[in-house]
Amino acid sequence: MLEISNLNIVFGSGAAKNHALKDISFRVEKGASYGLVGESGSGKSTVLNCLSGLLKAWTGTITIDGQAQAPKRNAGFYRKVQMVFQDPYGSLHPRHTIDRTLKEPVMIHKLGDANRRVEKVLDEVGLDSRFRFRYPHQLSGGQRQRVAVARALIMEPGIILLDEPTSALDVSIQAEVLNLLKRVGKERALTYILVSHDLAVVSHMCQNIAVMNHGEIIEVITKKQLAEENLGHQYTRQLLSACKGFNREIINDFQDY
Amino acid sequence: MKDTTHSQHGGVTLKLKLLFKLKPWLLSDTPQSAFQASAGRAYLGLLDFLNNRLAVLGLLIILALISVAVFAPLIAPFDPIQTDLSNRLQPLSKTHFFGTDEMGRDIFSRIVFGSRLTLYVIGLVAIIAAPVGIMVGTVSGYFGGWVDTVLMRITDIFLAFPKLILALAFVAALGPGIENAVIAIAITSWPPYARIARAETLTIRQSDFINAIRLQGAGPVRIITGHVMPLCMSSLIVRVTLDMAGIIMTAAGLGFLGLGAQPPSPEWGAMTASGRAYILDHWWLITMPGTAIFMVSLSFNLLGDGLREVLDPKSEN
Amino acid sequence: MKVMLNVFTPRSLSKAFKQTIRLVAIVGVTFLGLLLVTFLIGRVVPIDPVLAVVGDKASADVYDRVRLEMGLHLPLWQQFFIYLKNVVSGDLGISVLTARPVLEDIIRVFPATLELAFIATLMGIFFGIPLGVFSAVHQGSFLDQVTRVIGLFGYSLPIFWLGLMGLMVFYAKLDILPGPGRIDVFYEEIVDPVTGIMLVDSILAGEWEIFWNALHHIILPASLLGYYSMAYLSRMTRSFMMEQLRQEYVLTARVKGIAEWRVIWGHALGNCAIPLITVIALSFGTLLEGSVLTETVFSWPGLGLYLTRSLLNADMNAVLGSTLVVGTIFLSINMFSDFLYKVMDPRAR
Amino acid sequence: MRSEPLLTVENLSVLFPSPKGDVQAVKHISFSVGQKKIGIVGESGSGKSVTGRAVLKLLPPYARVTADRIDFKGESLLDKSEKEMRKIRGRGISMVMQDPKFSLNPVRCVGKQIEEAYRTHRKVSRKQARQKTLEMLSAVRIRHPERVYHLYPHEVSGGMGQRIMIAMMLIPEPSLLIADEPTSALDVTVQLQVLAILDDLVTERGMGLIFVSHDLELVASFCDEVIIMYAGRIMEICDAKKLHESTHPYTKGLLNCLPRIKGEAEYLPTLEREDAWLEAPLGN
Repeated sequence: MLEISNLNIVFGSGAAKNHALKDISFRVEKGASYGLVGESGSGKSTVLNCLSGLLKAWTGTITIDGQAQAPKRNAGFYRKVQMVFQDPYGSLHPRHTIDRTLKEPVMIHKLGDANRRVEKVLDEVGLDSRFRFRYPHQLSGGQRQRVAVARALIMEPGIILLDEPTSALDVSIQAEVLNLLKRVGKERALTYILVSHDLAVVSHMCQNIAVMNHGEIIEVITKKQLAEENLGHQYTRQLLSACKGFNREIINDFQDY
Repeated sequence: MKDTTHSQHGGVTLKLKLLFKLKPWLLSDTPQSAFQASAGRAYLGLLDFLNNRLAVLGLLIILALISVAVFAPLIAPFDPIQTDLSNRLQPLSKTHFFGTDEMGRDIFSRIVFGSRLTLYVIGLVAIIAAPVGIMVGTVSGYFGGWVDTVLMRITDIFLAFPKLILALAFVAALGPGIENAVIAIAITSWPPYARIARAETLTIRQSDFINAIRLQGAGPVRIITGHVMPLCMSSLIVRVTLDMAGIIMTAAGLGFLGLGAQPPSPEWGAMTASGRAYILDHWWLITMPGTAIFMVSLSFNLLGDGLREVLDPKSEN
Repeated sequence: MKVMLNVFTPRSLSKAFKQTIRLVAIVGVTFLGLLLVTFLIGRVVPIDPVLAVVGDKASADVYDRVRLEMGLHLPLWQQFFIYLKNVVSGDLGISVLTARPVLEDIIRVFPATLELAFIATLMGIFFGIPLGVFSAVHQGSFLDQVTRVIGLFGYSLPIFWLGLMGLMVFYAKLDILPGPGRIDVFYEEIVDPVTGIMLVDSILAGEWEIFWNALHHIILPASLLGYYSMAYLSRMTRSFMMEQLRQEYVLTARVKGIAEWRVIWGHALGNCAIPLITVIALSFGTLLEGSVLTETVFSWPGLGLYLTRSLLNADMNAVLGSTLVVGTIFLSINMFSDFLYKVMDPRAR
Repeated sequence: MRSEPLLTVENLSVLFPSPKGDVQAVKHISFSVGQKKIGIVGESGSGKSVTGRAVLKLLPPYARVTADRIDFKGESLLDKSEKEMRKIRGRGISMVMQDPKFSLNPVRCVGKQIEEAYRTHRKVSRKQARQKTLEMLSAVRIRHPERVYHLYPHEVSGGMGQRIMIAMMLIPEPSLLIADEPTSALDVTVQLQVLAILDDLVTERGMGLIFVSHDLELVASFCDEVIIMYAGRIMEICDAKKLHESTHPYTKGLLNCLPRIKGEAEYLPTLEREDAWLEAPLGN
């Protein structure tokens, strides 16, 4: 179980002050998938960075499995929470083989049995052992993202943070990666927090969806509400109609929120 | 598909087949071990490098320089220090390939022995300056904040002096001599390395693979040495190689000004200086040691350019 | 839609003000560091500074008195403070060699160095930048190969040696250029030093004969330094241009249908101008360094020659004074190029 | 009413030689564009962007371009010299690229950049060009053209930057615009607003538009006709409205693997690639 309440973060000071997150609160049950959706600058990725401990200057409370988390995390935290990043080209060290990338967390946490763990996790994400000693540049975008998922899984965490995990991929590859995430999520009863700009991806993956704009959660909706277009906030409706493709008539009514 | 069955062969057959199997083994798309992966990578780098003929030429000259230095007593026909005034200022001949100097010493032998001094200087400077530079730069770039401010201020202070002039001031204080020249050059050489390493670290630090390893609980020491430094290495190796030329010329310049190696040691810069009085009639006195300096600097520049193309493809085509 | 329209609002003004303060602070700290370095070098000198003043034969009384006068009994930080005060008030000490204040000496010799470095930089800009642009545009062409060779030689030839070879060929063998020195002996001290720059002073005095003589003298050392500047600038220009020509705005410019020379010399080089300023500044600084060796070879009475003469005579006040002056000039050049950068690059404003 | 084609491309191939084996980016494709909106859709590496650049003859010099025919308004572009091509570029065919952050010159104010496009093709005074630039900025619905004129690219948002690009590319009044992923770097709502502007201007001026994109749904809703590319080949050319009825396995596969807001399935169907697609001649 994961709970965030009154999460705030402010970047800069004086005239350049930017209140990037305003009183963000939500709660995710174990094994559930929670979506954060919004346009650029809405603060959706910032929430993940606070959660993961990459950003430290936040205020509020973050509770994971009943334990309140300080800005600086302990080693145990990293075994519970892992993250998959947006750009598969930037999230793997270019000079390390896949084997080394996957073994490193095992070494850091002295989990032992590194070879077996690497083989198992590669198999789980659908990469056979041919890939094990390749460098990232010898892999396609989809394969890299599979490695990134494997790296998150090897720590056997309960929670995985997904930061736009498919937005850099072609749609056919996106489907494969989403399927993979769904499958391992089910098998391992993982809790996902998925950040995306794409309403369709979020609704495919998550039961509950928080719509964000300018650092605030303006509405929390369920997958069902979205499918039925039973939406409370005007902004969400606009976002939904924009996702449906080009329709010249409705665009003039678009507003800035 | 590349052949990956090499591991099935054992014993003697392996040895026999190794020659034929080595290339596909190195170029395998599906390496079976970390060693094979890095060997394959090194092999491809080597192929790239060998394609660059000028760089190979540079490397060959440097290798020749090293063997000349190692086997100097066997190569040099005369003693480089012993003077022979009856034989002074002899032009080029079969006995004295490069002629003799104003003290009757064989210039060829002096240049051969001088290669030892040159290697001594660049070797020591590289060993001292490069590690200091990369340490300061990566630490400064990775931690940022006040650590960065303090380290970069210090770096900037040393960068604010032109290299030769600061080296001159140091030598003036420490006294002339080749050891002091090495110290002076090393002190003035590390700041650019620190700058480069810092700039690289700043970009690397932003990348998701560093975020990823941080999220796996890695500490700063592991991240800097295992993840940041390897990525700074290539541009640093290129820079240090190219700098070798500059170091050789600074050392020779100090020698030329009488502040480096002291007579009668056969340092090329000092040899040029002593030949200066004879340029009107005895051209070989300055031409030979100068050509030696030029050849060695040029070879480091060629090698550096070649390495840049292999290691650092983004920086200059 | 939110648009940033606050180019000249008070907010950006206060930002500019803060940046200026920051720059001044950085320069101040670096300058203090420079002083500390020269000060510390001065303290580790094995030469006894008191003996250098009083001579070996002075009595113990005199020795102690001078030692007190020089403040050498004080703790190191107080000595540094005194040094700082002296430097700021323009007192760099007395040169043992010339028995004059070091600052006075430096002011006298510096124009000669400046004259050389200035002409050399102009030559470097004039030849190096077009050469770099051409070879970036026509990669692998004959001219590109020439640029490469020029660059390689410039990075590999010891400047003092090339100077000597130049003297040997053009003075000793061919006899088409005069030998070392700034001017022939019999022309010396005819023209009053107004600017200290011989080429300008001779014109001011209307002495054309002297002007031609000085011009002949400066050709070799200036083209020598100019060659190094050109080698450096052409290589840097080439790599900057290649970087810019890969950018997408260059494609945009071509899509618009504008002439290729405008794309290259207007758009691409326009974007190189900013980093090039820094590089030109740096090359000017490097020329000050190169002048030490060049001036020694050509007996050119500038700061470099002054520095080496003082060095060989263990005249530490003069050595440290010149080092400090060169460091300060170097620092000011860098500061100036930073400032130009901020003015020219709209992104840095 | 069927309009005369503006651009006709027949049997276009583009090859990038490389030491590790040549890359055939575009293979024998043919299509024509009239005064309407044509979408070229494909995944990364399908050759869709290369096609646009090949038409403008703006590929790097080492690229090997061959074609039986590239005709623009009845003139063959294949025979044109670089100098003649410059008259076509901007004035005849223009192109908007993906990200205004990179495609605008960072050290010139945007007004001057637009003006330059106009003055290259029209002999007008500075004052007239400026007037025209301001009009064009208004035409792309920028509210304060006078102020925006003096802004630098880093001072404008992505959506505004892309409108500036459109203004710059349309000011010489070309007959054909190639838009290469013009809205992929933008948020969805801004994306549609920019497309609306593009749509209005293209229709108003009776221009042709080649809209290159990876977004199948967007192209289907925005364009009149869709060209689907895969691995340098055209899989099919069809009417945009009938895209969802397509029978081509690749098109169907692409449409199926998109997640849907109303979708119920636990797992998404994945695309099975067939080698036959790489060989088969164009079916229509």
